[in-house]
Amino acid sequence: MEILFQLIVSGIAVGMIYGIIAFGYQLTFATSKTLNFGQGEALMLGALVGWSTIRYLLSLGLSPMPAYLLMIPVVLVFGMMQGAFVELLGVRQAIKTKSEAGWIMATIALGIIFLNIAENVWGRDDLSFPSPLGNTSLNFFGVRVLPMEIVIVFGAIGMMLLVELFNRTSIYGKAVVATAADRDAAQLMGINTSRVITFSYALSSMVAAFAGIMVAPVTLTGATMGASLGLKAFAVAIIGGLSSGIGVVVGGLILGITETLTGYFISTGYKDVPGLILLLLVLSLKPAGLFGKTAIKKV
Amino acid sequence: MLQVENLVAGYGKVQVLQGISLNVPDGQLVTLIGSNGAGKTTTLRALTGMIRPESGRVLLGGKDIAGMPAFAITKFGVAHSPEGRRVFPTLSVADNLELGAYTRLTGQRPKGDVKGDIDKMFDLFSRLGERRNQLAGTLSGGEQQMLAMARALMLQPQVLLLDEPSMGLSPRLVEEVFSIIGRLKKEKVTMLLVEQFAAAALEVADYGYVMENGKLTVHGPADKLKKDAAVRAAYLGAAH
Amino acid sequence: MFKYSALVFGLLGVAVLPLLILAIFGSSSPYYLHLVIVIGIFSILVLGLDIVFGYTGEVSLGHSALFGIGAYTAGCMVHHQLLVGGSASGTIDILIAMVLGTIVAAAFGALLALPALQVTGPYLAMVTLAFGTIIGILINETDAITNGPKGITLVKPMLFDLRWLGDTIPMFKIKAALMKDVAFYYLVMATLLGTIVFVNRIVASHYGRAFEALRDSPIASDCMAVSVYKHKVLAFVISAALAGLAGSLFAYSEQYIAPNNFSFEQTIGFLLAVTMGGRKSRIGPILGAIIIVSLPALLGDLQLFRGIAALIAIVAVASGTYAQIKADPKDRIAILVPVLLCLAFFALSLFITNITDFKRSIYGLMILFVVYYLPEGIVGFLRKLVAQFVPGFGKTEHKIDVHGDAAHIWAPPASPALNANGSMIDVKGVVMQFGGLKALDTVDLNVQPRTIHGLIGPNGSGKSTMMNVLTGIYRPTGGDIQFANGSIVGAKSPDIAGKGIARTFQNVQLFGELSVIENVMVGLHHTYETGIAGVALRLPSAAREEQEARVRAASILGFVGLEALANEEARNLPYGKMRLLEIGRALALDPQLLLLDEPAAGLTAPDIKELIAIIRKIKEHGITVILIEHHMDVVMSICDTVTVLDFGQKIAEGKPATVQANPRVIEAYLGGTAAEPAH
Amino acid sequence: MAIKYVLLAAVLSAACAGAVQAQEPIKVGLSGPFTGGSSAMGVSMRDGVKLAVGEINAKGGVMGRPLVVVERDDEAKNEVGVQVAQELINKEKVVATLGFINTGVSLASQRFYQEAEIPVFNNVATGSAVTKQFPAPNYIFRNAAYDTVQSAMIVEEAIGRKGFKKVAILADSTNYGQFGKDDLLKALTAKGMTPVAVEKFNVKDTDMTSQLLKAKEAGAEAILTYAIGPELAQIANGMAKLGWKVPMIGSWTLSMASFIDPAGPNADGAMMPQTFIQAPTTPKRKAFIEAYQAAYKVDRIPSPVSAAQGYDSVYLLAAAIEQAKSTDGVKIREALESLKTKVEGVVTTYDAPFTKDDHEAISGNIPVMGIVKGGRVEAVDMKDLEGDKALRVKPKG
Repeated sequence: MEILFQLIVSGIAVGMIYGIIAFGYQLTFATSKTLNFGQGEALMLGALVGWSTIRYLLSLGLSPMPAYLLMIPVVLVFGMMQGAFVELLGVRQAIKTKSEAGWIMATIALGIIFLNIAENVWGRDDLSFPSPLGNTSLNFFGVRVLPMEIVIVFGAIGMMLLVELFNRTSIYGKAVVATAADRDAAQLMGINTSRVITFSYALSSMVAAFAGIMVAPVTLTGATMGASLGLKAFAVAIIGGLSSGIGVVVGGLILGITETLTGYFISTGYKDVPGLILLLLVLSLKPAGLFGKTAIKKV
Repeated sequence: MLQVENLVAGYGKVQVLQGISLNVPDGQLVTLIGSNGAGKTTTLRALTGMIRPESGRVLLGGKDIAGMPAFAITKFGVAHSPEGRRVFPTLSVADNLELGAYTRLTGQRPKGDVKGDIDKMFDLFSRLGERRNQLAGTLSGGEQQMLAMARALMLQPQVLLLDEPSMGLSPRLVEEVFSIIGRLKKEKVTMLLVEQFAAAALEVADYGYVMENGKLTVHGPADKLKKDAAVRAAYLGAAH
Repeated sequence: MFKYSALVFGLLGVAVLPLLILAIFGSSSPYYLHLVIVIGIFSILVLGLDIVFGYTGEVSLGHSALFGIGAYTAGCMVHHQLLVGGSASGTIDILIAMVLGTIVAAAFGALLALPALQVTGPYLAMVTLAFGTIIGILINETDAITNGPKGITLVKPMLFDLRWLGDTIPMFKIKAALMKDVAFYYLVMATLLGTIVFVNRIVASHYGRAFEALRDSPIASDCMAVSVYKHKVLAFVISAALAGLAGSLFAYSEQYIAPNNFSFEQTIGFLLAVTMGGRKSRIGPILGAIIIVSLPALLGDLQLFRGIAALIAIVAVASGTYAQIKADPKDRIAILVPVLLCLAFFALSLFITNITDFKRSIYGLMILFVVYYLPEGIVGFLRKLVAQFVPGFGKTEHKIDVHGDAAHIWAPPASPALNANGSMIDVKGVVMQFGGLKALDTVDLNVQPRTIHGLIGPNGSGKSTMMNVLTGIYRPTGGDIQFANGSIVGAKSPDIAGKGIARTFQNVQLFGELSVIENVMVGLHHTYETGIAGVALRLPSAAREEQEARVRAASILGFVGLEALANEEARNLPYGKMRLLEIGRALALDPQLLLLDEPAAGLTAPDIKELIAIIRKIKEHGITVILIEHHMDVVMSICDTVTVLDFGQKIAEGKPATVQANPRVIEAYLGGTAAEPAH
Repeated sequence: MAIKYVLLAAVLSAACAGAVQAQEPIKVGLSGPFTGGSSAMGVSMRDGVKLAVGEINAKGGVMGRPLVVVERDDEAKNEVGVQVAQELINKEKVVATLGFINTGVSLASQRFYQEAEIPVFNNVATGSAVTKQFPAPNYIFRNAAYDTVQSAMIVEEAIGRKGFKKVAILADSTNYGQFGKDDLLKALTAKGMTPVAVEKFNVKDTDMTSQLLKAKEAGAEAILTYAIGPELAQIANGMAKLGWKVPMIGSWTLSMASFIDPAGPNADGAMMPQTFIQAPTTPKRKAFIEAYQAAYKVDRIPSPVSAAQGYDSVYLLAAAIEQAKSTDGVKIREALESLKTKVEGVVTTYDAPFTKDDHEAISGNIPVMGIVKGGRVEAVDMKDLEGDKALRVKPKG
C-alpha cells in the first residue's frame, strides 16, 4: 500500500509539471490557434536564468529561501520576454508567409536556437539547482515526499488559478478571453488583438519558465532538460483537450501516475507506452480531448 | 460627424464598394438600406477597419481614419454592432458590457462612470438586466442582439454603427429593437443604421441612402424615400 | 512527350553517375557513392513527405519514426534469420525486405493517421511527435524482436557483379566491396525513379486533385463527396509507405541500425528538405535531400562553410539588387531584410572559429530563413526568377486540351429514388439550436421531385442553416430528414453528397489553385473506380476514366459557358464566373437534388438571365433544385413552389404569386410597422 | 574544390607556423560528440588529444612531419558517425582516426575504417564488442577500460570486497547501458549470483521512483549502475529522497562532473573503476594535469578519464607511425601490434600493449577503484596510487 501511495505521489508531482506546460499550450492556442513547439526550451531557459540569478543572490550572502523567492519575479519577467520574442519573431513572421504551418517549423527552429545558446552559455553538463527547502524528504506514514514536490503541486495549481483569475477579473484578462472567442469582435471593442496574442505567448512562456524553476530543484538543470517535458505536455494537452483548463490538470495527473505505476508494475522500460495508447484512444473516441469542447464549424 | 468620400473596398479580387460617399450629421440617425449582397455590411466593415479600404476617405470629425486598424478606429469613438451580433459567448453579459468599455477602462478614452453605464444599459435593455451573470452564448437571438447593441453603446461613441439589428428576430423583438433605436435617437446618439427592413428603418431614420450593387443610387430624407416606389420595387421584385 | 525525354535523360544520368564518381575520385572512394546513395534514399522519403506536407498541408513530425519502422522491418527479418542477407539469395531477400518495410510502415501510418486526422489544427504534428518518441522506446525495449539498443548488423548483398566487364571497361576493375556499393546504388536509383514516377502519377490523378482540393476548401471537398478525412489518411498512408520503403533501403546501406538512428532532429531535417527544396514538385524534395545529407559535412568544415555562405550572399545580393530595381518602392525595405541577413550570415561565418558549438543555431537560423523568405523553396524561388525573364514560364503545366460536347453533359438518366410519400426530400420538424439561439425552429420542408423549390426570407431567417443541415455540415438538434427513403440525419457530408445531394455556397468555395476544368473534375471524383494501384500502374481503365472525366468536365463547362476559361486558375475568375463554376462543379456530382445558395448574388443583369436559363435546363434534365435567392425576379420567374422562412420558422409556402401577396411575407420583408399595401 | 584546398592549406600552414614547416602534415581524424548529451566526454577527449598533438608538434612532429587533427562532430549519432567516417577516410584521407565516445557510433562507423584498412583508436567507448567486431587483420584498437574489465571490477568490489549478497542493476536504455548490463550479469554469474532486480530508465527521465522502489523492495544492498552522469545523479538524488542509502557502484561514468555536481552530497561514496584520477601521482600525470589546466583554464577536468585516454592515444599512434616509418594503414596496424618502444602515458606505461589478437591496451589490473569524496574522485584505497603501485602496467603474455 505504501508503495502504491509513494508511486502515486511521485506521479502527481511529475504530472503537475506536464499539466502546467500543457496549460501554457492552451493559453496561446485559445487566442491564436498556434502553440509553441519550443515550450520545453522556454522551461529550460527559465530554469537556467533562475539558476544564474539564484547563484548570484547566494553569492551576495542571501540564504536559499529568500534567494529563491527573489529569483521568481526575475524568471517570470524573463519568461514573458522570451515568449513575446517567440511570438513576434517566430509565429507572426511565419504566419505572414504563404507557407502553411510555417509557424510549427519556426517555433521548432527557435527552440533549437535557444537550446544551442543555452549550451554555449551554461555549458553542456547538467547543473544542480539549489533547493530552497533542502533535499531532505518528509515522511508521511512511510510515503516520502520532497518539500519541493509539494511546492510543485501547489505552485502549479496556484499559477493556473492566478492566470485564470487574471483572465476572469481584470479587463486585460477579459480582453484575452474576448480575443480567444472572436478576434474580429474583440477588435471592435478597441482591443489590439495582435498584442493580445503576443501577450498570451508571453504568459505561456512565463508559465513554462515558472514550471522550470519549480522542477529544477528536484531534477537536473541543463540545456536538454526541456525537450521530453515539452513532449509529454503535448500528450497531456491532447488527452485533456486544448480548450479546457481542468483538462490539463487531470490529463497531467493521469499521465504522471500511469507512468510511475507502469514503471513499477509492468516494466520501467515501457513506462511511456500507456500514455500513447491513451492518447490514441482519446483521439479516436473523443478527438477534442476528455474535457474539450467541439467547436462549431462556420461556413 | 462621419463623412465618407469615394470609398472603394472589397475582398481580395472582388471589389464590392465602387466609390460611395455619404454623410452622417451629428445627432442624426441615417439609414443605409438595400437588398442583400448590395454591399451594406461591407460598407460598415470598411468604415471600422475590419477590411482595409482600397481608396477613399473616412472622416470622423474632420480626421481621416481610413486604413487604420479596427482597434485604433474604436479608440476614436466609432462603435460597431456587427452583423450576426458577435457577442463573446464564453463571457457573462456583464463582462461583455465591460469589454464594450475596454478603451475607457484602459485609459484610451475618457473613463467616466463605467459601472453606472452598465446599470443604465440594464435599464435600457431590461431583458439583459435579468441575465447579467449568464453566459452570453446561452442567450436567445434577440437577447444577443440587444447585448451587441448595449455593448457598442458602452463605448460612449461619437457615432454608432448598427448592422442589421433585426436579423433573425421575431417581429415582436424587431419591434422592441426599433423602439430602443428610437429612444437612442431621442438621446441624440449619432447613428448609421444598416437595415434590410427598409420601411421600419425609414420610419425611425432622419435620412436614408439606398444601395444597389455597391453603389448608392437614391438618397434623401427618410419620409421622402418611404414613398419612393423604386425603393419598394428593389425589395419585392419588379414583377410586383 | 516532353516528360518522357526528361525521364530518358534522367535515366542516362543516373546510370552513368557512379562511373563518373569513380572516375573522378578514384576507385578507392566509396564516400561520394555512399553520399549519393543516402541522398537517393532520403529523396524517396522526402518525396513521400511532400504528399502530406506539400499537397495536403498537414505537418508530420513522425516520418523519422516511420523511416525507422521500415529499416527495422528489414533489420528484424535479417536478425531473426528470416532473411539471410548477403548470401546468394540476397537479391530476393532485399526485395522482400523492401516490400515488407513498405507495408509495415504503411500500417503504422494508418494507425496514426486514423485517429489524429479526425481533428484539424496542429493535432497531427503533436501526435506524430509523440509517436516518434514512442516508436523509439518500443524499438529500444522489445529486445526480443529488435535486439534493443544493441542494434542490428546487416550485410549488403552483392546484387549483381559486373566486375567481369573490367576486362573491357577498366572502370569496372574494382574491389568486391565497391561492386556491392555500385550494385546497391543502382537498386536505390531504380527505386527512386520508381518513386518519382509513382508520385507523379498519383499527383496527376484524381487523388492528387483531391489532395489539393481539400487544402483549398475542405468544406467544398466534403460536399463534393471527396472526404477530406479519408483522403488525408490516404495521403498519410502513402507517405508512410514511402518512408518505410526508404527505411528498408537505409538499413542495407548503413549495414548497422540502432534505435537512436531515428531521431526528432532527423524529422526536422526531412521537413526542412521539403520546404527548402520546394514543395509540390519532384525536383524540390530531391534538392532538399541533397542539402540535408550534405549539411553535416558543410557545417563540419569551416572553410567549406564560409565558401557556401559567400555563395549565398552573392546570390542574395544579385537577386536582391534585381528585385530592388523592379520592386514597388513600398516593398524595398522588406526585400532588403533577407539580403542583409545573408550578408550578416557571411560576415558571421568569417568571425566564428569554432563551428561545432554553433551548429544547431546555424541549423535553426536556416529553418527560420527558409520559412520566412523561401516559403516556396529553392525551386519556387528559381521558378519565379526565371519567370521574370521568360514570361509565362511554369504556367502551362496543367493544360488540359479537350473539347466537350452536349452529349456528355448529363449522366445517363436514372430514375430518382424517392421517399415513400413521393417527395425528393422530406424535412420534418427540424430544430437547429446554437447555445441559446434557435436558428431553425421546427421547420418542415417537403420538396417534390423535378421541381424548383425556392427558399426565401430575410437575412438571418435560417435559410443557410437549412442548407448546412441538409448537407450534413450541421447535425440538427431535433427532427428528421428523409432522402431517398432513408434518414440522413447524422450522416457525414461526403456520404450525403455521395447519395446525390450537391450544393453551391453563398460565399464561393472554389478550389482556388486548381484550374477551372480541374474544379469540375473534383466533382467527378465519384466516377473513378481505379484505386491507387491502378493509378500507379497507369492501367488502361485508369487512363480511360481520366479521359472520360475530361470530356465530361469540358462538356459541363460548355454548358455553364466557361469552356474558354477551362485552363485558368479558378481564383483568377471574375466573381460571376466563379458562381457559374460552382454550379458546374455541383452538376458533376450527378445529383438528384441540387442546392443553390444565392447563385445570383453579385451577378450582372445579363449574367442573371443566363443563370435562369441554366437553372431551367437543370430542371429539364430531371434534377430537383432548392434555390435560396434574394433576387425576387429570379425566384418568382422560375420557382414552382416557394417556402418563406422568418426567424427560424416557416411562415408561408405555396405558388410564387400567392406567397408574394401574403401579408405576413410582406411584413417579414419590410419590417413590423410597414404592413400597409404598397400601391 | 581546388580553391578550397588552397585556402585550407593556407590556414593550416599559418596555424602551424613556428613548429615544423615545409613538411606535408600527417592527418589524423578525430570523431566524437562535441554537441549534445555526451559532449562533456567528447570535449575532454578532444582537448586531451589536442594537448598531445601540440606537444608532439612542438618537439618536431612525427617522422619530422607535423600532426594535424581533422576533428568532426559525430553528435553521438550513428548516422552522423558513419558519414564522418566516410568523409575522414575518403575526402580527408586521414592515416588513422582517434575517438568515439559512444559504443553505438563506434559499432556503426568503424566498419568503414576496417574496409579501408585504416586504424581506429577507440579512446573512450567501452562496449566490449567494439574491438571484436572484425577478425584479424583487425584495425580496431582501444585504450579504454572496456566493459568486461569494468564489470569484473564492479562485481569484485560489491561481492568480493564488500560481501553483498543482494545487488540490483540499474542501467540506462542506450546501448551503453544495455551492453554494460549484459557484462555485469556475466560477471555476477561468474560469481554464482543473480541480481535481485534489473531495471532500466531512459535518458532524460526526471523521476526514478519506480526503479528505485523495485530495487528497494527486492532488498538490494547495493546498486550497480551503467549509465551516464545526469541520470546517475537522478538515481543518487532519488535514493536520498526515498531515505534509502545503499552504495552505488558502477562504471567509470560515476566520475563524471555531470554526476558529481548535480548529485552534490548524495554522490559521496559512489565507487567506480578509474584508469586515471586527477591526482599528480606520477611526474607524467602531474605534467599532464598542469598542462591541461593551463591550456583550457579549468581547475577540475570535466572528464579526466576521457582527457587522459585521449592524450595517451595520440602518443601510441605517434609511436606506431614512427616505428612503421610510413603512414600506410597496414603498416601502422602491424607496428601497433608489435610496438617496440615503451610509450610512457598518463594512464600507464604501454609496453607492447597490443598483439595480433589482443587490441585492448588496458588490462584488468590497470584501473583502480575510485570513490567520490567531497565532490572529487579519489582512490578507494590511496595506497593503490602510491609507490610502485602508482603505475600499473599491463602484464605481458
